[in-house]
Amino acid sequence: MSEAALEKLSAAERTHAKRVLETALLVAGEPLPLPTLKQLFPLPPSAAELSALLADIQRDWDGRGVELVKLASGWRFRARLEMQPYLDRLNPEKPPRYSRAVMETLAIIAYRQPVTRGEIEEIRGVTVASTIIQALKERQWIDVVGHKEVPGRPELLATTREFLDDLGLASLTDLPPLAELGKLVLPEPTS
Amino acid sequence: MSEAALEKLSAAERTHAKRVLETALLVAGEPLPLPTLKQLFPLPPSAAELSALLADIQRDWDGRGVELVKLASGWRFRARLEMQPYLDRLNPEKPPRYSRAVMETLAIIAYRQPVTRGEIEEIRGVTVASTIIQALKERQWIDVVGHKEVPGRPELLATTREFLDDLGLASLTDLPPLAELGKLVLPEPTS
Amino acid sequence: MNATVDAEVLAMPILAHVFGEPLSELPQDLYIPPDALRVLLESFEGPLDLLLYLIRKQNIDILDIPMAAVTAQYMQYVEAMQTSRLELAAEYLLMAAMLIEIKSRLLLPKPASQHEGDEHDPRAELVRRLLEYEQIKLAAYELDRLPQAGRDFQLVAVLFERDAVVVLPDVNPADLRAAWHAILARAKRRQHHTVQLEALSVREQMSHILRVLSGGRYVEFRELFDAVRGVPMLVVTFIAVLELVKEKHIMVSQDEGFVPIYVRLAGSEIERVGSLVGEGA
Repeated sequence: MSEAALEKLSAAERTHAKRVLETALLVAGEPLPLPTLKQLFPLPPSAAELSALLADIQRDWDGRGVELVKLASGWRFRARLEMQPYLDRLNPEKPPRYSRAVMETLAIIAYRQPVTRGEIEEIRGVTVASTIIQALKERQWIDVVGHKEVPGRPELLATTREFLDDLGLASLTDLPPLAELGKLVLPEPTS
Repeated sequence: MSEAALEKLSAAERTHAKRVLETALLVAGEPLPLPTLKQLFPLPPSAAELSALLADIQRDWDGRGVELVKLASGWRFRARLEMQPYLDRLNPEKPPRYSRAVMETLAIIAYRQPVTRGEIEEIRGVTVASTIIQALKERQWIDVVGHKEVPGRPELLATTREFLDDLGLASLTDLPPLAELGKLVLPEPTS
Repeated sequence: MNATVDAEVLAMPILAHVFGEPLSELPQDLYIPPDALRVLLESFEGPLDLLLYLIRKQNIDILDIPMAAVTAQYMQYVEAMQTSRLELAAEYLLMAAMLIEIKSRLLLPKPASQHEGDEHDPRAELVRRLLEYEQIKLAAYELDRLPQAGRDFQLVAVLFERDAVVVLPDVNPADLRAAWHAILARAKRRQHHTVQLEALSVREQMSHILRVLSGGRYVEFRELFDAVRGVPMLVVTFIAVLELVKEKHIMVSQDEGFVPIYVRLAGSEIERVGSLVGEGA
């Protein structure tokens, strides 16, 4: 985010580049990685310049209802969380939360990937319904990254970039850290 | 668009309402009519207030790559047409080619700017259709930088920054040098 | 075989409820009324989850599970479960078998002679699984608390009317150079060689063009040029066209930018509909 990177650009060039970047990010409909953002320009700025410009745009949006965030697949604009109550007024039917069965399956895939369905079942102690795997695949949160070389060659499941994008994460290391074994305490029941 | 409509709102209320409106319009993905926009607020502003706020947001976006427009079905943000060349770079399609007349006109403007249409015609040896000049102006590759002080005060045409951007040039001096053209020119007829 | 539980992929109550109301309403003793059992079954994700609940509820140190008490409790839950939701019971029964096995191994006298250092506790594997499951259960809870696109925040979607806009031609500096090149070449010829070339063939070419255009035909400008005949002929043709225009023999027109340039005989617009003029000039 070095400001020095921008010193080579004139104020007009900087304004122009920011306008192009901002527009592309607003219309893209998907996160845009740096190499794609570079393509916007016939004379691509350096990665350092680009990062500085993006940081600059980020600051421009300070205090507004939308923010520019860096996700796993790139940069994108999204509404801030605090705007959701207003937006919910337009669309009262919110997407449902996933069941615990789905979330536990997802958590095992996220933290233990790549993992087979059998391994998921072993951890959960119950069979994992195909519908759960299917739902997560359809959401494009998980996909098959290979097959385990054991009898039956079961699918090796892993999370996708879309999963990280949708949870606003830049990488798997940004997942909430796993609780240490042995120090586990369940959240207190409200009663 | 009466400013008076906003006088009832405090500066903070106005900022907040604008932030909510702007966010809703940026995420909507479809035009939002006034009645829908009203729903955003637990205490909806009047139609006049809403219109004034929207006009205010419109002004905020002056000079940026995206604009707030009022369509038949409501208000929405959309990218300005002038951003098209940049956005097209993201998903390049096979573009058509300009006619020779357009290319020659453009070349003369690029190398001989500022130049009048009469001078272009003189160099090319043929009349230059108004549509060619018009098309290049609409593309924002050329513009009028002044008027030649001769009878009729013809426009002096020059290439723009967008032209350089689109061709991947940092400045006019990066155009293929004319000196080299001597070598590239067709073989001498004496041969 | 646990399909009924798992099939409720989307319909389950939110996760927080699992730790909240549904569990808090469960009876404290081991008698489970039928209604509560339903809640119970839908609240637990399997035998590990149930076991974990029993252990946590009684504030037992997971590393030192009193197998007899926990197994007895567990069995009562499973028996209650079997009466109404038999299809769920298999995995629970498997766990029950495992608990009983652990318990019985704990009761058996240790083979004292060998493996003195090997203090293998039969509960170890169960503890490992319980801890691992609990870890994942917590992770799932945390994961679900992360803001989710579409659910907790919205993505920006500004319109870009790409389709409504004509795709503009691309130009690169080489194109420009080529165009300039052509102009220069033309200008050069005009300056230095016009007389000579004209003497050679311009008049001839003018006649040729007039013949091509006879009958009021519209001909595309570039069709008049035959590249095969070499550069000098191209220049000659071009000059011939210019000469014809200058002398008002032909009209060169272009309806709008980017469309082909057409050439036709001057004054032939009235004959557009048909060929009032005969073949051959």
